[in-house]
Amino acid sequence: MDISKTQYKRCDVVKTSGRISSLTASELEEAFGEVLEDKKFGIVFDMSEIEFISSRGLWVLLETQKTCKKSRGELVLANVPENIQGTFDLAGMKHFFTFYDDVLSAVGNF
Amino acid sequence: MDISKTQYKRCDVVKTSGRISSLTASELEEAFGEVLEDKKFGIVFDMSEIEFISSRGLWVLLETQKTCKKSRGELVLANVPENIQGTFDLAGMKHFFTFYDDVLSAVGNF
Amino acid sequence: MLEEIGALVVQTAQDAGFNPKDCYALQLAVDEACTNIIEHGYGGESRGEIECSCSYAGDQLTVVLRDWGQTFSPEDIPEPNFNVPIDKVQTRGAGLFLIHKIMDQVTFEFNTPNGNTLTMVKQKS
Amino acid sequence: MLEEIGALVVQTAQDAGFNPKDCYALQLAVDEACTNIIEHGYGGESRGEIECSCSYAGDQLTVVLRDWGQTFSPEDIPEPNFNVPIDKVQTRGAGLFLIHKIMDQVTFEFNTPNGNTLTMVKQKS
Ligand SMILES: Nc1ncnc2c1ncn2[C@@H]1O[C@H](COP(=O)(O)OP(=O)(O)O)[C@@H](O)[C@H]1O
Ligand SMILES: Nc1ncnc2c1ncn2[C@@H]1O[C@H](COP(=O)(O)OP(=O)(O)O)[C@@H](O)[C@H]1O
Repeated sequence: MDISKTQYKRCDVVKTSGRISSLTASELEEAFGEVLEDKKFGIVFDMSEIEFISSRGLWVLLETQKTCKKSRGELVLANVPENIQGTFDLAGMKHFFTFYDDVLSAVGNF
Repeated sequence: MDISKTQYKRCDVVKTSGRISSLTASELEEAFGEVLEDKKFGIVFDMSEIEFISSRGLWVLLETQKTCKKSRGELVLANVPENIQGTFDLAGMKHFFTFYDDVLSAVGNF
Repeated sequence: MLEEIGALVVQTAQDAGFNPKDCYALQLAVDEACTNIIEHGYGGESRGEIECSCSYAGDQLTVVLRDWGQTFSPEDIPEPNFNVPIDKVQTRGAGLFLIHKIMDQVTFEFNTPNGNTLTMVKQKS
Repeated sequence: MLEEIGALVVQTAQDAGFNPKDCYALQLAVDEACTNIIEHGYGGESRGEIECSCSYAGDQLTVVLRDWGQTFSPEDIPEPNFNVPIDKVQTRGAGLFLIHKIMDQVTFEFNTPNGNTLTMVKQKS
């Protein structure tokens, strides 16, 4: 999993590509963990290049969201592919996240 | 001159295309004026599609910058084409503006 | 292994004319099921075999997963509850829930002469 | 009119082999000069004629603009001063400054039998 992180004034953008499954979810967790460790609780997750996410991936997002919200921050999702949007729906977790059409709108709303 | 404006939480992005000359500078002035009238003093000017800017255009930018700074805001410039960057240099006005490589970094720094 | 089983199921579903959304969902269900076998049935990675068969007939795609790991009582597993504030959400346990959401029939059989089988059926829409 | 004169000069400069940066700068200088004639010489838009000739010889591009409007004293026009805080900057008067920055020679002649002429020369680099 390629992971890139970009810092902006009021949020960090994390972008990864490929599959977020039981095999790779921990890498994503680590990536978010590094941002959270810096006490930065505004995160945009750019999902444009995510091909697949399993429940393990969803949990990483939910746990990260918990941590962010506890510190009055937020994890928001940008560029979420249709299939993955569908998984959030199916799992009934959609309402825990704000979805943005692109990274610019996501960053612009922090 | 096509003018588009997008509002974000902490700044507005103004984008126009074509030539900013004595003939069209007033349209740009009006566009900025509308944003300023809303008491929004954080502005990103996306210059990616600007082909030409004359001193009239530079003055509009400088006046807008004055107004923004007076209210602790800022007009910043994104995607400035090389030739136009050169004009800011030549005129000796470069130091009044922050230049960003893209709109995302500009918005992300408000 | 996990991704190969997923690929096999997606291929079968595509060939059978399932739409892309359902193909994706099938891949997800199978991934969740295999992950559970690996992590709960076998208690970790690469500790045992999973056999997968996948067939299409009468507008139904049937996936059978077979393993020789630990058994459990699916009917005792509660559904996750997301109608609570986020800080109250119990993180864990959406895999079975997603499998049931995606598949039309889900049947567990444990300790048969051929090990444990999980049979999942999805109707073509 | 303004854009046509600019286009003529850019075309001549391109044909003469000026680099894109200098072509752009030439367009800017000519635009500034014409704007001044229109706004200051003629006191508004479309109130009078501007003649433009443009030639290239001996590595020099020469642009001549001719008008029959008001005259002025170029030597009395101060350069803009940008070494001050922004709220102290006098907004107005960068056109002549840019023309001088861009061109290698700038010559005004007023009230000749053929009107006022502005001759601007740029060396090819
Ligand atoms: N194949 C399996 N073998 C043994 N236990 C299982 C199996 N599948 C599921 N379980 C049990 O059911 C629970 C819920 O599974 P699931 O909904 O997939 O969530 P998770 O795997 O995240 O806990 C598991 O925690 C485990 O106790
Ligand atoms: N062609 C002209 N005819 C008359 N006055 C001129 C002409 N060009 C320049 N000027 C005078 O010189 C001043 C400075 O010109 P310039 O540097 O181009 O800035 P601006 O046009 O913005 O004032 C003008 O305000 C005007 O008084």
